[in-house]
Amino acid sequence: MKIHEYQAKEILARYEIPVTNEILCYSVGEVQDAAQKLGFPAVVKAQVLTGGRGKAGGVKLVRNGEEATAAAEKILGMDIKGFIVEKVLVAQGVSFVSEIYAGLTIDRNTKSAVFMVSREGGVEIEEVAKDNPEAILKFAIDPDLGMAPFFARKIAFALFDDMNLVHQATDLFQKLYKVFIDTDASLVEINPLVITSENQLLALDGKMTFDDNALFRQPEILALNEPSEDEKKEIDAKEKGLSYIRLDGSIGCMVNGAGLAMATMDMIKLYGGEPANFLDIGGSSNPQKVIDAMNLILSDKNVKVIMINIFGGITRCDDVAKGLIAALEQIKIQIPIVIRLSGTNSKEGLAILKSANLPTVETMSEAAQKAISLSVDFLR
Amino acid sequence: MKIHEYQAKEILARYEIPVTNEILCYSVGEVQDAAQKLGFPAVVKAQVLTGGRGKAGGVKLVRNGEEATAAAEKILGMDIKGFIVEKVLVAQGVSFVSEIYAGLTIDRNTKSAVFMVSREGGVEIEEVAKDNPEAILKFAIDPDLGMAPFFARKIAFALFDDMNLVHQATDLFQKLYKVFIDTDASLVEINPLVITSENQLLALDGKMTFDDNALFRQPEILALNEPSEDEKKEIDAKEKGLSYIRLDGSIGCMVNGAGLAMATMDMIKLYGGEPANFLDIGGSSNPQKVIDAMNLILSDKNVKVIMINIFGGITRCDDVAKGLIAALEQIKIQIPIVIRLSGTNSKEGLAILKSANLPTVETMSEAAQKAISLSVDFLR
Amino acid sequence: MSILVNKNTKLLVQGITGRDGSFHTKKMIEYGTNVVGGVSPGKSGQSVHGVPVFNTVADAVKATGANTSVIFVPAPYAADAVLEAAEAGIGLVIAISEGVPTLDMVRITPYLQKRGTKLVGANCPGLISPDEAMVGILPGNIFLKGNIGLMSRSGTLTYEMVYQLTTNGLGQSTCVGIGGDPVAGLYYEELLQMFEEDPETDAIVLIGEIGGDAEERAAQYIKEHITKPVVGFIGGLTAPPGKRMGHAGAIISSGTGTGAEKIAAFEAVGVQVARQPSEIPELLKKLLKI
Amino acid sequence: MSILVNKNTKLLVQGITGRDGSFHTKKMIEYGTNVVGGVSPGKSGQSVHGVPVFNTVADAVKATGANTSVIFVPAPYAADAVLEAAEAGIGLVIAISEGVPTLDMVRITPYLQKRGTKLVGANCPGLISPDEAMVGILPGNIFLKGNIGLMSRSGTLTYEMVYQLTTNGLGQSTCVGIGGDPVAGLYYEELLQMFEEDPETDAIVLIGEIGGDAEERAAQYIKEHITKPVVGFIGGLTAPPGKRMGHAGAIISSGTGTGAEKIAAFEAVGVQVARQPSEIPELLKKLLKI
Repeated sequence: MKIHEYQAKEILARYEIPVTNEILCYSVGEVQDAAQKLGFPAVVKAQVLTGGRGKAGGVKLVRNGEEATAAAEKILGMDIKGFIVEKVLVAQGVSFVSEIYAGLTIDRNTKSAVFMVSREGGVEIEEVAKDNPEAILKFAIDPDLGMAPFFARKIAFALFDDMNLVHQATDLFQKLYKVFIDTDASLVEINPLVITSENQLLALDGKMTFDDNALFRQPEILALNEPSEDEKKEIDAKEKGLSYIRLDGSIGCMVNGAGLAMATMDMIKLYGGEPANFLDIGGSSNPQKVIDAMNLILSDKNVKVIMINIFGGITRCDDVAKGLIAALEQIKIQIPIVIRLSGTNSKEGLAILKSANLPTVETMSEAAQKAISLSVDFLR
Repeated sequence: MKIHEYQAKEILARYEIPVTNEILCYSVGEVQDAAQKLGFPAVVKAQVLTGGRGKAGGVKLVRNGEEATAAAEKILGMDIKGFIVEKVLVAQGVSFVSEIYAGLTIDRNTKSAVFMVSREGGVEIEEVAKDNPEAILKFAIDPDLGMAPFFARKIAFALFDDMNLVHQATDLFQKLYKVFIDTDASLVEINPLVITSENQLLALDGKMTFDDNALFRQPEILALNEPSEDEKKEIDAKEKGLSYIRLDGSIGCMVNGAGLAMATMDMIKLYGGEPANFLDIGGSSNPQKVIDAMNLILSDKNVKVIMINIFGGITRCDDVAKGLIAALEQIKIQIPIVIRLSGTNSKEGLAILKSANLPTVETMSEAAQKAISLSVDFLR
Repeated sequence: MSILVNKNTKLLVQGITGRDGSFHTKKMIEYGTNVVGGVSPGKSGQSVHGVPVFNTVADAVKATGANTSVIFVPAPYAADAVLEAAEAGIGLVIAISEGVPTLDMVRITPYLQKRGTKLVGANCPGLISPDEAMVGILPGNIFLKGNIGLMSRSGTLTYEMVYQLTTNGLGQSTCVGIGGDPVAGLYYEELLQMFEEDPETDAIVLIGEIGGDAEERAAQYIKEHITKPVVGFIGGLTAPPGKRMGHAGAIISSGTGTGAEKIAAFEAVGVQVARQPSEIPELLKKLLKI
Repeated sequence: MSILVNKNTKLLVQGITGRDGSFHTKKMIEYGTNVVGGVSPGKSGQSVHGVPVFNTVADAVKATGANTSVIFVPAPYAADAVLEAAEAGIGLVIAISEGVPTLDMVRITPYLQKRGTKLVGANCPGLISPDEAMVGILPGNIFLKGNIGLMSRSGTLTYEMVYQLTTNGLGQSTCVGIGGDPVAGLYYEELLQMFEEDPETDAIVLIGEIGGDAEERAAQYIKEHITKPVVGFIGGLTAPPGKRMGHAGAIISSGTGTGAEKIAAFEAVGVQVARQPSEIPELLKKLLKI
């Protein structure tokens, strides 16, 4: 789960990590007031749940009221990668001498949290990682030790020579780790963490994402959630036991199992088609789940054909076939369906489908090829 | 550091451990009011920083106002092992079906916290340990795991069969461990932890002692400290760099080092004398420290002779000798002194003492014997 | 031989009285797995499909000598259940539970190392050594005893693969579902080593997916340590970045963890990569010269 | 040979720029200990008595190859300093600092085990292998190289004992002050084993004191594992219960940990117990037949 910069910085501030003075605004008028209150220069920043707002023109330095108004007018309502800017953060301008990167995430390899720092802050860390990987220092954190004071100090010494900054950073890094653990974050990032002209560390930006699996025990974090339209659909689907992600193609997919669903999408692409979605309906043969899945697929108007790929494991193919028939009786579908059913009791399942006049194909690749040709036919 | 029952239970209650309804009282009138408010039966309990108050008559069950008054009059002002009762706790009487013991302390052997439980609660756990040691179950806690839920449940199952009680105990034990860790306790004890007639766990008594070494980071705990007169003396001494404990004998001891100080006391006893104190003056040869130590010893009117036992290690004997002379010039002492000085530069040190007319003996045992004979002579 | 589970496996089911725990206990017993006990706090004395239930893992181990445990408890309690098994001396734990918080997995990892307890999962379908033992929720009927070792981050995709192997007469020594979470227990390297050392395994199938760099590290490991032929497959080649493809671990972040990178890493060390599941049997037959 | 420290010891001093750290660094160097570096955050580049100072233990180890560290930092930071040493790969840490919270010691113990780092102390005077290395605050001049191994919970009492040994011509292989705190690093059993295995040690002196049951456990260990003669002494026989005798560990609680119990435990396994320090040399001479 993602949250906005202003929300992340509120959390950081709660842990006494120094952040810029700033005010969240929803209108041009509010931006004008905020900028006057904070003084100039100030920075107006789009609050959207996607990256790259800087390149999109969603961040403006303003030196006076007129510029503030202009920036607010320009940024509010802006479309950044499909996200409409509904609020902006007005932050006090800060004069600084240096920009640091500091972030915490999970390292799958060491199976631990990893602290990353770089003297090359202020730019996207992915770019640093690509162009100058040795500029990023990584410190795996033993969960039994946590961010021990000596360990935070060791990281601080890797960045600074000035003892004043080392002290500040040692303290700040321990707090940042505490934020990470306390909130079940999957990423906490301060970029840039600047050294101000007064030699103080200050978080100019903040980014946090959270482990979806842990939201059940993080009600305060969950309350910050602002799902996009697509994400709302995904959340609705999840509540019905479906794992759904909308894509841009025309072939709607219904598969049991995440791995098989991915492989099905891949297969479609392999033969030149475009999947309209990732959809894992899980292991049950419950007709209601199939109906929900169908409705979900059909809510996407790009879908020209439905490809059903079921592998019967614990769930037997004959049960799945019955569920499919029951579902298709309740829901009228105007577009073609390709069904592939394999695995446990597949013979019985295929016989049931055949008797219901539902044609099937034998393999995944056949199914993909047939779905593609049908999607093209349908277009004609 | 010890605290009173009522303070311990306040801390437990803060961690949502269920404790009896109770009111702290300083006067008979307050006890009357409290008992009326809580209802009868109630229990009036002396609040003193020592054990064995029950046997001393410091705990009374009262069934009506008259009994409450009588109990308050009897207990307030009572002397329990040298502690005068200045306050009592009036607690609501509780009807219970069973008494449990639950405690946490440090186990030197496993170098970890150890959780102890027993179905034989309500009596002094030391007695259970002596008479029926297998009735006490001990669970060493891996500090990396802490009191994991499964671990608390395992302990709970060792006590209870009823799942309702297991759930309550699992929760309570986790909280008790958190209290222990959060407060740097050296002992947390609930005895008895009762099962009420309503099948609820409830702490009828609470005992906590704290690690003196950790008080620097436990200001809230430190604020609860109520040192006795003797302890005040010990604390004053500690502030002067002296480790002092008053005993009952007549031979005042001044020694450098805790181990040597203990061995010196033992030596005195070995030859039939009685040490008046344990006193470790540490490693310095600073005359002021010697003067402070002398004054501390002389503040005990039982002292008939002073035995000084110094082993020169890093601190050289000649420096110690000079310090002693400087101190003795500033302080008039009316009782005999026996000095034993050994170790680094002892020859030089002894020569200095000799030239100042301070007689010395060569060994610890000689010193002890001489001090004993002088203490007897002095008495005649 | 097979790896991890076999006829000597004495299995406990943690969460045996739950819906899933009970259902799959039956399936495991039917397959022939030696299920010796179950754990469900407060249910001691009961039995599920003839299996005695205990209040704690410690009690169960004491009474049954169990050496392996499978976990069906809900995700919020799954990590604690793994710790309980490790503390009680269980040597191999298979966590089926889906949705375990990542930091729970991080937190328990050093304790498992300290106790010498191996973990498979969480969020995995389990593992099977055909005709010896099935632990988890795998459909036992599709497997065939043989000489192919298989490991996979996915469930149904594994069944698809195994079905193709079995219908082509290629049996399996052991198939391990390592789970779809970012932080999991046994992973490619440990399992590759076990299959390398297992005399009954002659070839290895590694089914990876997008996200992380485990496949890249596996490729390096294969280059340095594995002499047996390995066939690979990567799911999610066409998944868009930043989207979690069902599995928490199957997410391409910051342009790393893509399928193309993983395929390239495999091919660079001589691992044959199937472009679709149905190619796997052919590749294996060629490598095994059958 | 001696145990733990010798001519191969390459010592770091953590807290070298402090008053005590600096003073005892000088003493250790004068004794002949190979002090290779010091640690004091922010003081990198300075030197103390000719010893280079580093910001972190990791830096110091990298630059000097140190294998041992002695800790003089104030008690609130001592446990963190021990962890820093362990994390940097130091194999033996001697913590002189007095007043370390007990739960800090509890907390760091498993990490030290995991890293294979041995700890002596805290709240201890250190240790010495005469003529080889002295680490800590021991008065080097009273020690004499020889064949007696000594371990003690006390400082000055140790010096008293050693002085008696030395003046009686009984030299020492290694003398270890294990510290006066309830929870400490290396204790009797580990040290007894080391002395047992040390070819230069012919007899062992164990100086205990009241509190805890370490002496009782040592007695049991001696019975089962130690073949060399052991002489014991227990301080605090006359201490009253419930009072902390200077050392946090020297406290008799609930009637256990008394000196009488400890003497009885030793004598029950044939350990000769001196009733006063001056008896130790005679007992040793008798046992060593000299």
